[in-house]
Amino acid sequence: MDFSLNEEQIAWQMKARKFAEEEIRPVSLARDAIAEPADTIDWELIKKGSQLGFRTSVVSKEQGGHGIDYVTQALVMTELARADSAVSKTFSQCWKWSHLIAAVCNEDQKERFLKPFLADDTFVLGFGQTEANSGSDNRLPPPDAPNAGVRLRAELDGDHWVLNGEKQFIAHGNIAKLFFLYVRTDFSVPFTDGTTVLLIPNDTPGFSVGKVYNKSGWRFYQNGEMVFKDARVPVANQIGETNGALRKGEGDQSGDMFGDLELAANALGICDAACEQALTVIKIRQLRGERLSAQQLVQLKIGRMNMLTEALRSYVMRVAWEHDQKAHSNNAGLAMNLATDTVQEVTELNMDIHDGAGRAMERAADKLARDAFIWSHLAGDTVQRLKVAGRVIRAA
Amino acid sequence: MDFSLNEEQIAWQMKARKFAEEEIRPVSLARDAIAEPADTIDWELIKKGSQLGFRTSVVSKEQGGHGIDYVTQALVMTELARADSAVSKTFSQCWKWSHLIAAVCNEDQKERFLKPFLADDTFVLGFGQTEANSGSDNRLPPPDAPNAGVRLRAELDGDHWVLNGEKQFIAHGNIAKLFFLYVRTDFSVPFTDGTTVLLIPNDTPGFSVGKVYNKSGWRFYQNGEMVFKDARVPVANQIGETNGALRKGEGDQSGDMFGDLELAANALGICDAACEQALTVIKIRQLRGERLSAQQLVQLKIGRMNMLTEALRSYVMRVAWEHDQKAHSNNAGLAMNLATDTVQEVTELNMDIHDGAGRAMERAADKLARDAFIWSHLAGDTVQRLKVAGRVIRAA
Amino acid sequence: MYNLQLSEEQLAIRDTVRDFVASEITPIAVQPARLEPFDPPLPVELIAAAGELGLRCLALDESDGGAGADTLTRCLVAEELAAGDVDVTAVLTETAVLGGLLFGQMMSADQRAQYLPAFVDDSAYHLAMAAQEPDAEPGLGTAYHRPREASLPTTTAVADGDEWVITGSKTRIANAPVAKMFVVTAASDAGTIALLVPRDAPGLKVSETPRDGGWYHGAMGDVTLQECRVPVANLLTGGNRDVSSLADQGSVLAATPEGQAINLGVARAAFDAALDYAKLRIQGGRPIVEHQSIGNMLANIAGSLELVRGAVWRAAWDADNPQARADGSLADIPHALISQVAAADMLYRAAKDAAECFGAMGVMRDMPMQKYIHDTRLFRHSGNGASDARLRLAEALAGHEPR
Amino acid sequence: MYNLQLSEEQLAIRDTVRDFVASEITPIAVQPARLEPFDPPLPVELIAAAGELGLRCLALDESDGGAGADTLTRCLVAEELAAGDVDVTAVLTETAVLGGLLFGQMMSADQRAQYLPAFVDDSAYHLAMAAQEPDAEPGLGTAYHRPREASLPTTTAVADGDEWVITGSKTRIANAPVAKMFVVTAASDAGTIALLVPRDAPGLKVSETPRDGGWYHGAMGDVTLQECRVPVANLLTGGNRDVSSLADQGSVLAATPEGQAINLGVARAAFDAALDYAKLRIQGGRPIVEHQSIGNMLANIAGSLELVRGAVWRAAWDADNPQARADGSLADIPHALISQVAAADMLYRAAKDAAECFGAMGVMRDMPMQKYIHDTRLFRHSGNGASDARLRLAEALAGHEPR
Repeated sequence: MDFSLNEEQIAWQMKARKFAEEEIRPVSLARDAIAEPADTIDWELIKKGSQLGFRTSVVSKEQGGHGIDYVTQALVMTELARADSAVSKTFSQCWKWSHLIAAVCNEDQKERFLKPFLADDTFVLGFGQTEANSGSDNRLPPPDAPNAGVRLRAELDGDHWVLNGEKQFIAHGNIAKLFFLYVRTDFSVPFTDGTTVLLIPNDTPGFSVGKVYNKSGWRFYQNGEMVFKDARVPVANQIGETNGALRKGEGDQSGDMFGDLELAANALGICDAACEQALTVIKIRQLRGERLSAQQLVQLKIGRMNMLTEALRSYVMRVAWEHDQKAHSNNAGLAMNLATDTVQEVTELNMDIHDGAGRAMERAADKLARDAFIWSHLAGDTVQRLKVAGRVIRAA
Repeated sequence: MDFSLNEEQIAWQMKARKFAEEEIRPVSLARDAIAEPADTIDWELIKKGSQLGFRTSVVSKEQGGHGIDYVTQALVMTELARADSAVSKTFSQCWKWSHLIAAVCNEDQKERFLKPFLADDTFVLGFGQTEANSGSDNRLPPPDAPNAGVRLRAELDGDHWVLNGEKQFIAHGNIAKLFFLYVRTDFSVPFTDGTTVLLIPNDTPGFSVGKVYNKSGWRFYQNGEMVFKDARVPVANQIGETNGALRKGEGDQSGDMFGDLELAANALGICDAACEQALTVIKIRQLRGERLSAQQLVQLKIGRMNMLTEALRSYVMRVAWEHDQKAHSNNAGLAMNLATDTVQEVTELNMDIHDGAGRAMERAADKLARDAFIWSHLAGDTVQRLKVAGRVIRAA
Repeated sequence: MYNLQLSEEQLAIRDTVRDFVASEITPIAVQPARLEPFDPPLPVELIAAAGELGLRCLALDESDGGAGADTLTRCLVAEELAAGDVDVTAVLTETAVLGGLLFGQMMSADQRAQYLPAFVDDSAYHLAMAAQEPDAEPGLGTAYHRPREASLPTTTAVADGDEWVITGSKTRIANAPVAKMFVVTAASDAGTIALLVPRDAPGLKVSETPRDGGWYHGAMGDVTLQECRVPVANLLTGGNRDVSSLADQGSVLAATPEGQAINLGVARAAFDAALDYAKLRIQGGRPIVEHQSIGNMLANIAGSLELVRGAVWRAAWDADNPQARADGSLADIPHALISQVAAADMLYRAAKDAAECFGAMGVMRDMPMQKYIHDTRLFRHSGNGASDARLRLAEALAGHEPR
Repeated sequence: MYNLQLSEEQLAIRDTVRDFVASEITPIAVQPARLEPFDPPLPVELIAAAGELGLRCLALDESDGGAGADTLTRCLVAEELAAGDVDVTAVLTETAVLGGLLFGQMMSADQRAQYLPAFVDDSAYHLAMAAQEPDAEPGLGTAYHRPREASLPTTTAVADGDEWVITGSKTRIANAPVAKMFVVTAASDAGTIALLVPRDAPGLKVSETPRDGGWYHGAMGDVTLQECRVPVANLLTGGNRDVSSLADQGSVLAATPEGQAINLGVARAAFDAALDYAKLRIQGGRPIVEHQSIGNMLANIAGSLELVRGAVWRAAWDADNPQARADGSLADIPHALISQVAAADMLYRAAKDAAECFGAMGVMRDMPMQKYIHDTRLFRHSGNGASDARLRLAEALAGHEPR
């Protein structure tokens, strides 16, 4: 049992903290306040972070990246999220699919896609699954509804797949230079047996970006609609077997488990920010001549915020360690679910502490709560909980 | 970062699990159902556990004990509590004060008290602080109420302290062979500056056991009233300086922090038992021809129980590791507070899962919830939370 | 016209019961023997004394010798009584509610003539609904929003000359040990029927359910019917009420406002005790009610009690005033289920928080607080629990008609 | 006699407002520009149209040209309106409630004669309570259960001949940008007084509060008074109501049932949207309302709405019927605080859960769900928040009399 970090882990943590403090935090609230959703991203910030290694952190050293371990990944995501959760997610979204490139792409694909990804500070990655009528069904495939799930159609035409359909709510849908796309390649079977993954560069003919989504939180983090009209993708861009995208084998090491850890670690950063804001305000603000910190109810809230946050940190670090050990358990999913409850309660308590007649809510406190609500559908709605609970029950 | 256990830790864990399964679990529900509170303890069980080392686990090897580290202590408490939380506490209550003997007793005292403690399988330890009008004030000393706190009076008469007064709600008050007793030795100052600790053997003249308390949970664990009438205790039994009991120095390693870890680790064992009961019943019991496990609401409860339990486990192990590192933080107290919320919610969810018209609640599920309510005043009432929150705020 | 004023009669009944509880019930209810979960004696004398006050016949029409109490008034009484002793309340309320149903709605004129006088006159005459059967599965479960197969009781009733012959068993029936009359549901050629079965009918046996840690309130027993014979005249036709609407649980109170009101009374007793104690107990040099943390907790409990009371009273009034849904004064949703869910969740929490104010005394078996927790916990897990009630509510919201 | 039936008039007003909302307000309220938190335009035409319907003068006596609506009726209206547009509702309800107070209770006959005709005739005539001052500390905090020092406004009023000269500033005053008449509190030689200050009084200036992410509803502004002069006749004597009881917050609605009813209307709109969507949205081969997990959540929301509605209506009726506390029909505790706490906690949760049913659509700014969350969150953190209300409730429970 050892909770200590090694020197390399601490070095990355400190580098992330410095970047977060000096570069992200100063622009975070202003970016959040930009009304037009496509304008909230700050490419200069992305470039700076990329040059520090945050975009390509998880690509292995042999392949030209930094090869940081999962514990370090969790630390970095938390530190970045402490300044701005959406910025942290913008970077880690690239890691999510970097993991996938390393795990499942063939050498040709790595050559064609990994190299430009490494070379270009503005090259971010995306992943397209959700569609208008294929949302939670993708997460919790219903065994008794064969028509559920991915419906974006891909048909083989010589050495190309021809794509028709749309994807909705796609992270980085409007800015990524490369997408991993789930397409339906067999409609005669349930989608879990009829889906294929393709690599789609953003200059693919027939692909266009639709609407850019205007979210209430995570505003820096881009999200768009993807439209495919007879879009032609070389079969050489196919990952794995046809119809095999969702048939997971033994010892699967794909980005999926990372996604659970990612949302838990990112939420932890928001919790840290909320605790920090709350501890600051209770020592500064006075009420009837006494600091807020003199009030028992304020103290109880501070205690609870820190209790929930430190419990989440303990769990996140355990999950990260398990990932490094390739000892995947149900813990990643459970920690992701917990992150939802924790980040929402902690940010709400922070707002409670900021309450006071005669003033508007602090924008910074408001932002944390808006960002935290994103977890509801990504990490903690009943579908995400049923999915994880199913694993627990099957494992018992 | 390393969550793995070493061989010795695993060995103790397995030994505790075996003892819990084979010896504690078979008698637990029957002991719980004994109406007379003084009769619920099973001395044969204590002897067996003592012979396996569970009573004297934390006394150092040099002193004749086993010297297990804090991580191992946490593991053992959890395993024993999984079969019966009150039995686990009966053993660990001895550890709590073994820590104190090791930390603060002089050689003469160790000779006189540690040796018989080690030699006698039925020698259990106690600690007396609470009094009728000195409850939460002891935990959260009010700076503006100098008369608060311990009032059991000790006056010096030659080489003896003469004690008059009563203690209430004292764990092992009716069965311990040796007590650590907080006595008020100066009424002219706040009790934090006027309290002394004495070692009191149970055959001290003038000491008698009053009422044995009849608790709704933790029934195996004894609790009694202590009455002192001109009880004479040699000054040689005094620990530390006169009036110095509550003046904690730097790097204090007394039982206090262990107590926080203890309640968190014990609660974890109850949570494990609740998860186990729930997972068992949902696979056995049917409703309208389908297993309970087929119901989404049951699944959500199972997920939540396991999520809360595993988060607590992560936090408990982190705290235990911190103790071994002598890196005391606010985490022990926060984990203790969290344990209250967790053990109560998890045991309530277990009862929810057991609901069903036409049958009584399982006695085993009922017992877990009754045991869990003990945490309210020991670990999670507002006083225990304010105490911990105060540490967080002062440290910030 | 919206009006929360209770009638003079309601206030008078409430005051009478409150005085009775203070003088007669509470002194006995707080004795350690009654706070013990394993085998507390049922205080039959108190039940009889409360019966003499009219609480057993509360729901009978005044012309029948009752108080003509509507559902809300019965809730007022149940709350007051339960703040004293939950077992006394459970027995009396079961009989009172069932009595109102039987004599007021479901019996024929002949049946009334035959049974009413003894019921009114005999202060030990209690009633029981023997519907629940072993291995019954009334919970919704995965049948949520699905067609549900009709199910018949396993207990059978066969006509034999001028008698019904009943065979079967019923389990965990409230009031069984003290009941002089049972309503027994059974499958017949004509589907489910209900029969009036006097205690002394040949072939009827009652075994008291072991208390075993206290997982029921009042009195409870199993009922076995071995070729038990009753006259054909004992068929309950239901009058203006469908026989199949009879509860399939072991108590008529499980999902009624009166049942929630009992729970409310328990939690209120816990709150009253905590508030009194918080004003007296000095720590930190002042009464603990003056500590923010304790005041905050007491405020939460008080709020919960008022919210639940509002829900229970609304459900009670709704039960007697269907016209209010028709004109849109009340939302057309199952208010009884809402009050059941709110009571199950909020009152248990209230009792626990109230007990927390007492520190270690909150867990002592010779003190009332632990019993309030136990009692509200028992309500929370009664029947199929609050989760089931929520699903039934969800079906109603969606307009689902169970087939 | 306890009765939850609404009067025909109440039902008629509710239906009228509901129809108006459906036809006039909702189509505009769900336009993306109005769902945007940064600078949504105040729909002044809608406010005027609702005023034409009588909603601005709701609380005036019928003889004064109003609807004579009691507190409960005003809550019904506020809930219906707010289910359409919370900003429209906030402006109208502030004016309606303050209008009732002023013209019904606090003005002298001369003042009424002078100001009533214009108020009734001018559909753009709004009212504002200018009491809250910068750096005021109305929160209880560590003053819980302690003696509280009397505090005077920093704004001063000095008599000068037949005029009052007022100097000071007021902050975050609801309706300030649209008000034609202000009630200004000020310290005078005789203690705190309240003065009627017309919009065009010399020396009065209003600056609109930047919306800045949407942390208020309706219209809000700061008011500065620089040697602002009004006739001595504009002193508000209070009639049968103590002037010092005027809210020291920026809105008269902060702790009133009408204010909670607005919050309730928002949460109800969220629930209605979620229920409709859950019946339509197919996943797993069937409408998601047929998934236990979604049904369970909807049942919880429906329960919360009913509990809060019950609490708000009880508080409303309590405000108009003090006799019910005297005779023990209602507990003698602050029902308005209970409804405030319940509304703050439960409605925010309800809106969040409702939005969760929509998946990613629940966070989109061009869709209503995120705005419902934002709006209920704003109510939760309005004024001093629910924690403060709980402490005030705790003081009342303990019988504490603040000095």
